[in-house]
Amino acid sequence: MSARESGLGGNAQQKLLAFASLIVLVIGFSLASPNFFQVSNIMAILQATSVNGVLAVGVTLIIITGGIDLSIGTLMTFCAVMTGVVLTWLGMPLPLGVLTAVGTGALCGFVSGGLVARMKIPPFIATLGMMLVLKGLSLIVTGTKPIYFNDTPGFTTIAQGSLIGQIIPLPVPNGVLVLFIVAGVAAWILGRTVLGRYTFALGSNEEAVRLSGVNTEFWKIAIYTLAGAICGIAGLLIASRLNSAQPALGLGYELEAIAAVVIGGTSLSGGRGTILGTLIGALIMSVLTNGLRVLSVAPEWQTVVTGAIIIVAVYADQMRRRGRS
Amino acid sequence: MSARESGLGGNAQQKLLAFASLIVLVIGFSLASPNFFQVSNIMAILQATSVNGVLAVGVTLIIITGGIDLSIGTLMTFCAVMTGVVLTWLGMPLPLGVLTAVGTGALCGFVSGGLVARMKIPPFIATLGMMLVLKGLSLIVTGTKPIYFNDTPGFTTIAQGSLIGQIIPLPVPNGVLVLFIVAGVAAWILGRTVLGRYTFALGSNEEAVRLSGVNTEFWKIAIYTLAGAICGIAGLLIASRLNSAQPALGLGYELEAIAAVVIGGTSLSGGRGTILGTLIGALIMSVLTNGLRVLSVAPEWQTVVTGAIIIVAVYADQMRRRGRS
Amino acid sequence: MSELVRMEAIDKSFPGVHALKSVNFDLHSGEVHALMGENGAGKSTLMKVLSGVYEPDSGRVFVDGQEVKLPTPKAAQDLGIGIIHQELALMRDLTVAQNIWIGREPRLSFGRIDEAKLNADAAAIFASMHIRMDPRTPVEGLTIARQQMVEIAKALSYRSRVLIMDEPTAALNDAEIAELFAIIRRLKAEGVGIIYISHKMDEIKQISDRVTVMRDGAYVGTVVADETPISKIISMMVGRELKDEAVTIPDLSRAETALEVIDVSRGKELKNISFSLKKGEILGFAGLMGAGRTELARAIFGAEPIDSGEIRVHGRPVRINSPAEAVRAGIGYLSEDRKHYGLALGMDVRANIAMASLRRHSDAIGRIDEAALAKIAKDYIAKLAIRTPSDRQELRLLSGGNQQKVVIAKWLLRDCDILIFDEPTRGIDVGAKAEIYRLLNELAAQGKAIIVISSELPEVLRLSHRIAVMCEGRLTGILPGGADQEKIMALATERNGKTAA
Amino acid sequence: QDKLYVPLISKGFQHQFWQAVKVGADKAGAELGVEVTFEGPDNESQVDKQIDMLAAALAKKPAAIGFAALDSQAAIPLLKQAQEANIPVIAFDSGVDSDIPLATASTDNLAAAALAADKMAELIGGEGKVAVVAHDQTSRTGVDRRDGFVNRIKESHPNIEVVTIEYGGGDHLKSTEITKAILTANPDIKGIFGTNEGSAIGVVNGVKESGAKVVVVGYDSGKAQKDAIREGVMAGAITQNPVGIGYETVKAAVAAAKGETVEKNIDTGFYWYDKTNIDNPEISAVLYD
Ligand SMILES: Nc1ncnc2c1ncn2[C@@H]1O[C@H](COP(=O)(O)OP(=O)(O)OP(=O)(O)O)[C@@H](O)[C@H]1O
Ligand SMILES: Nc1ncnc2c1ncn2[C@@H]1O[C@H](COP(=O)(O)OP(=O)(O)OP(=O)(O)O)[C@@H](O)[C@H]1O
Ligand SMILES: [Mg+2]
Ligand SMILES: [Mg+2]
Repeated sequence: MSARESGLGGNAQQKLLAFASLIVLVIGFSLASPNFFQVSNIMAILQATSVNGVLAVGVTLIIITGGIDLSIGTLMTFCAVMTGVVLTWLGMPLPLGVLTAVGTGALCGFVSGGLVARMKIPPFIATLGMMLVLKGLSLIVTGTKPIYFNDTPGFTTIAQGSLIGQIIPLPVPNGVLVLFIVAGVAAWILGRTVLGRYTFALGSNEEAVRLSGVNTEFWKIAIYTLAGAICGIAGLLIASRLNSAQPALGLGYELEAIAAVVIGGTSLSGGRGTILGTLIGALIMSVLTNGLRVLSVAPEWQTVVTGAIIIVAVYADQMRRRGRS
Repeated sequence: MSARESGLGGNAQQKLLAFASLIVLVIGFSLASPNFFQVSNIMAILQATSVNGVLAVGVTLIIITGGIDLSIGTLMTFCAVMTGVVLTWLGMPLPLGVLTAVGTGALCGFVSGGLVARMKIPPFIATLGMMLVLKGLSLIVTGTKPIYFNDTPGFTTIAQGSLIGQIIPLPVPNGVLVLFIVAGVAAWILGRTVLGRYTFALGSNEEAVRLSGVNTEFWKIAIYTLAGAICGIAGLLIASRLNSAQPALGLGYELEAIAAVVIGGTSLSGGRGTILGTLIGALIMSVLTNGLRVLSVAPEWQTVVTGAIIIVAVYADQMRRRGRS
Repeated sequence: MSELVRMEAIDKSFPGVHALKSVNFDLHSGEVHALMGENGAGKSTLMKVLSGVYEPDSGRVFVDGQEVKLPTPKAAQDLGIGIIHQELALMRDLTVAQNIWIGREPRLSFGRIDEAKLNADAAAIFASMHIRMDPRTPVEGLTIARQQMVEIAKALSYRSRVLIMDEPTAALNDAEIAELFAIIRRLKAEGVGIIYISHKMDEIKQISDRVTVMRDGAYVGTVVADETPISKIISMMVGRELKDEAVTIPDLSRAETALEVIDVSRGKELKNISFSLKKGEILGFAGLMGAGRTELARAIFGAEPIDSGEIRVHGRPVRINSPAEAVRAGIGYLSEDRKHYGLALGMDVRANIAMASLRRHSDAIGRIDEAALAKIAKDYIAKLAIRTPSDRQELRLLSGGNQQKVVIAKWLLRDCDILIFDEPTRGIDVGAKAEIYRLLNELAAQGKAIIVISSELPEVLRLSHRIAVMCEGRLTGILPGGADQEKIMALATERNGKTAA
Repeated sequence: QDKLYVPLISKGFQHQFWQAVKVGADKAGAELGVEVTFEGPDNESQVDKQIDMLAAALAKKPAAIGFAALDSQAAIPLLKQAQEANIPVIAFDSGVDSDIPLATASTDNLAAAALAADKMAELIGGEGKVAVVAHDQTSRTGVDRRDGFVNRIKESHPNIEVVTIEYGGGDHLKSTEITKAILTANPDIKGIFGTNEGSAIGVVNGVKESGAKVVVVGYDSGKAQKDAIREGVMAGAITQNPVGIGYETVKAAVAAAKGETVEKNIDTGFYWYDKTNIDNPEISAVLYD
């Protein structure tokens, strides 16, 4: 899974293989409960994947460089909060709100990137610090009260409406559309552009890239900024779904997103990874969560089974890959 | 900071440098509030460090091998729960309870180690799975209710009593004593024994170790088992502090422990790290938390300031190190 | 001389590569058996089979006449087979002594390690090798050459009956090679069988008893070293005759100055270094290990800051604080340590070749022109005879020499005015070496200014228009091309004005 | 200079409920001229974090302490320490199983949730399936509200079945997903009870997103919940009197610090509110945004 297979593309057989765990899960749940494989529930699963999926796509970029970003969850929240400030408190029009979310994300990503690339602070620490700072800032800005978007008509359609549903009779929520667009763009960047190439190269051997005369600091900051902007989109999605910016939310989302990335086969040591894998990882997680709930498994058993299946799925995936080569 | 300096020892100058951030914090808080630098508060800080410190020491071992352990928090809880089962439900004597805690920890560590070393599951996934499984198991075993240790007299003294206080007039809680003993033993293992040597070697270049004819699987499993046993001790400490096994506790503790490790200068990419650094990292975290509380900083500002100071402390530490070499 | 090892009809395939095609090989005790072949011929793979790293697809291995299975490195070690791998396999965070004794630490009670004995034993090995090395130094800070020394010491420590040396001298210079040969002769006398892989043809004559040649994964033949001329061995390797061109030193008196280094100093490593380089000139840098040539190159390239001094490019002073600025100023640097500083091993050949030139092959929004890069990559693969199934093969799967060729291709593509090559032919076979020499001459003829740092004196002599010699961080002299070896060695050992033995 | 200092160690501070308690506490602080601080851990499972907060509060030598224990037992050593230092302790929210606290200002969560059960039964016509989206599986409030509801259904409404209980940690988004899964698994469900603000809003979102018709009963208030009730998406909710809890806690703490006797049990009460009474003065007084 080197750079060239990083796109949503790749050869057909491999795509099929990567999907296997997911398919097994879906079939399993479908057999176990008649309620599982129904349009409305599949849409619910997709919708549930959207926020985590977008975050996971963003952090995939950073993980491929060999870094990590713990601040994505609270950054998402902070972006939602700033959008609330602009739309509800200042009464600006919707496009400005969207811009604010993405801009805030990019700015914070830029700061994280600067801490990591210029000040050489280990990514774990830099983004842990950012995570705490942003968490506090969200509470401070809002005065620990949610900001509602009741005055911005149409805000909830960003995630909850269905453009696709107006064209074909499949009510795919816009949040899912956004996820796929973000994933598509990210895959394109990774697979086709200079930025993407350096993302892999930095994770593969940063020093060799630097000694190739590449301004590694610049590119690393660019990647963190891009990832931040993607978190901004996640912030927009969650705000739209909840029709509010909830300042206390966000902690713990980073772990879930990173888990999706790693389940998707991206290596935490950097240099390799795919957006498609991340999408599948995020889907595996939400299928699992939803499926176990639909089966009314007791909550404490849900965690046990989720943990076990994550291990088994990754193990199976690995056996398949080893079998192939 | 290679293997040979891994003990609590090392040269004096270096130790001084590593302490600097901590000392600056302590002096700062002491000047800011007369209530901070008082025996009772210092003891409270040390006590607050004990559980996180022990966990951090355990996960330091794993991080030095180049791995990660996300399950330490819920494993700690699971060990506390099993101790509760043995002591309270089965009414066994105290030493058996201690054995149960350490044994359960070691067993779960062994399983994690097996998943990582034998089945080649990435440590992040293996221990994420374990984290969820153990979280669920704690709830299942206890029926989601805490188990109290009221029938085991002396149980609370494990963490809360003060052996030292009986000798000299400084009421150092036993929990702190345990932390220092665990840290001492871990430092000794890292610095002086074969197991310690392989811990560094695995993190430095696992393939090279394997090519040298070392049974890397065996040693890796041994390290995870040891780390698990240490989590068992943390479980004992937290149970004793709370006089109960709280089944829902533990999530999020892994991040705090890992943060202490990384603040202490251990590299997440493995091969280098010190127990002394981890202790300092854990102390920095609890001094910060306590100090900001004693200063009555608003909770939302506490998070912001904590985040910022963590970044600054690590940056300063790094500048010092670079300045030295 | 009894037969120690016999390998029969060894076959091994990797995806897309048939690396070993029914290869035979045998080794007697007390002999040095050289294994020769072009880059990618399968030498390392064969030795990895013998040392338990790879299991062959088919074929049999005999040790002392008994058929054996070698599923793990440990199994091979237990049979007395030791190996120095071509790609250095050291634990960077451990010390030299800790590396040498990994897996065999002298123990005290409670699993404690007898660190004193460990260090003393390591020191003893270095003493026997006549090398000054503190066993307590972390490996991380060592140059490639010194790491190679550690690998050799480690291999010796096993006291193996069969010792495989996969290009042990690739990073060493003459003095150190002489030291190694003395050790090899001693081992030979003790009855140890040694398999020796190298691309340095002169060494084969000096040290080996028999020579086995491989080509394209197949066994070509085994000859007795004393009775076979080098040219014969080379033609066995490459399947044709190679002719060596002599150096022609061009007249550069009218050429512009491309690079001036004025009074550059850095810590203890570089002391007041000044020299200049003209367009079209190849300046060779000679010196012993640790002379500071690599340091100097890194300083010029901005990889390491300088304390004082000035660097001028085309007469203009430039401030170079990072490699990016150096490349912008038209300076390229090929590192001596390809694995750590030259390549992204997890990426493919094409991406690595393009690494320094991406901006030139992308459009305004940063889209990479893959089609163009594919063509370029294929050109270089053909030009430098890089043995790879395709330009999309991951670099870590290439043989060592072929990896080196990819780094060279990267800098050739970047097309800098001033190129610094640090040990450019490390691990490269004779045929390709000749090709690279030809390329360097061609580049110089085009007006590029070139610095070649090499520990192989013949290479320096073969290439350089002028030869700079360094010792202990000082530039001790600049000699005209074709100067004689004695003079170079004298300057290379001129410690603080005094010439040492 | 020597203002009395009263720290309140609560079970959380980010939720609207706790913010309302804080408002009441601050109000009392202002009226009585004492300095009040308010803090709590991030979530209700962090028993030991709360203990550390209590320890830090004691270090500040307060005049009195307000304390909402996550686990009463676990806090006893420190409460004893407070007692020895003559620092009066006032329990709030759900009380402390100990005789150390001089007074307790709390809501009877069991009774309040039972009221929610009765209302739910009434709204769905006394029969059918219901579900609970709770905020916590182990904390006192989580357990009491769940049990109060479930037990009352079992005892008094035999034709109603609680088909599932899920836990969303009070996270709006998680509770939303949970609700949607519940609706998928039980298309014939008639009502869902959300046990705190985050859970209740999650239920409302989930119901809205799936377009189902179910009776939603909530707990606590906050703007979103009030809106949902006005819109009719939520049938009604239980509210406690958090502002009152905060106010009474500080008031009692100050009294105790001055050596006055305080009433042992201060029940701040709970109320059912729905579309019909949401704007009544006595209800709107205990609601918060
Ligand atoms: N793990 C692997 N997967 C795929 N191909 C491999 C692998 N290892 C080696 N090869 C290929 O096998 C062939 C033989 O490689 P080998 O390393 O044995 O060459 P070599 O003779 O040692 O060359 P050099 O002189 O450059 O070191 C090469 O074409 C190489 O690309
Ligand atoms: N024999 C040695 N003893 C101590 N340090 C050494 C030795 N050899 C190399 N070094 C280290 O390497 C530095 C200079 O090495 P450098 O790599 O620049 O030399 P070089 O001339 O390129 O030689 P090499 O052939 O090893 O690449 C020294 O300053 C020192 O730090
Ligand atoms: Mg080779
Ligand atoms: Mg060099």
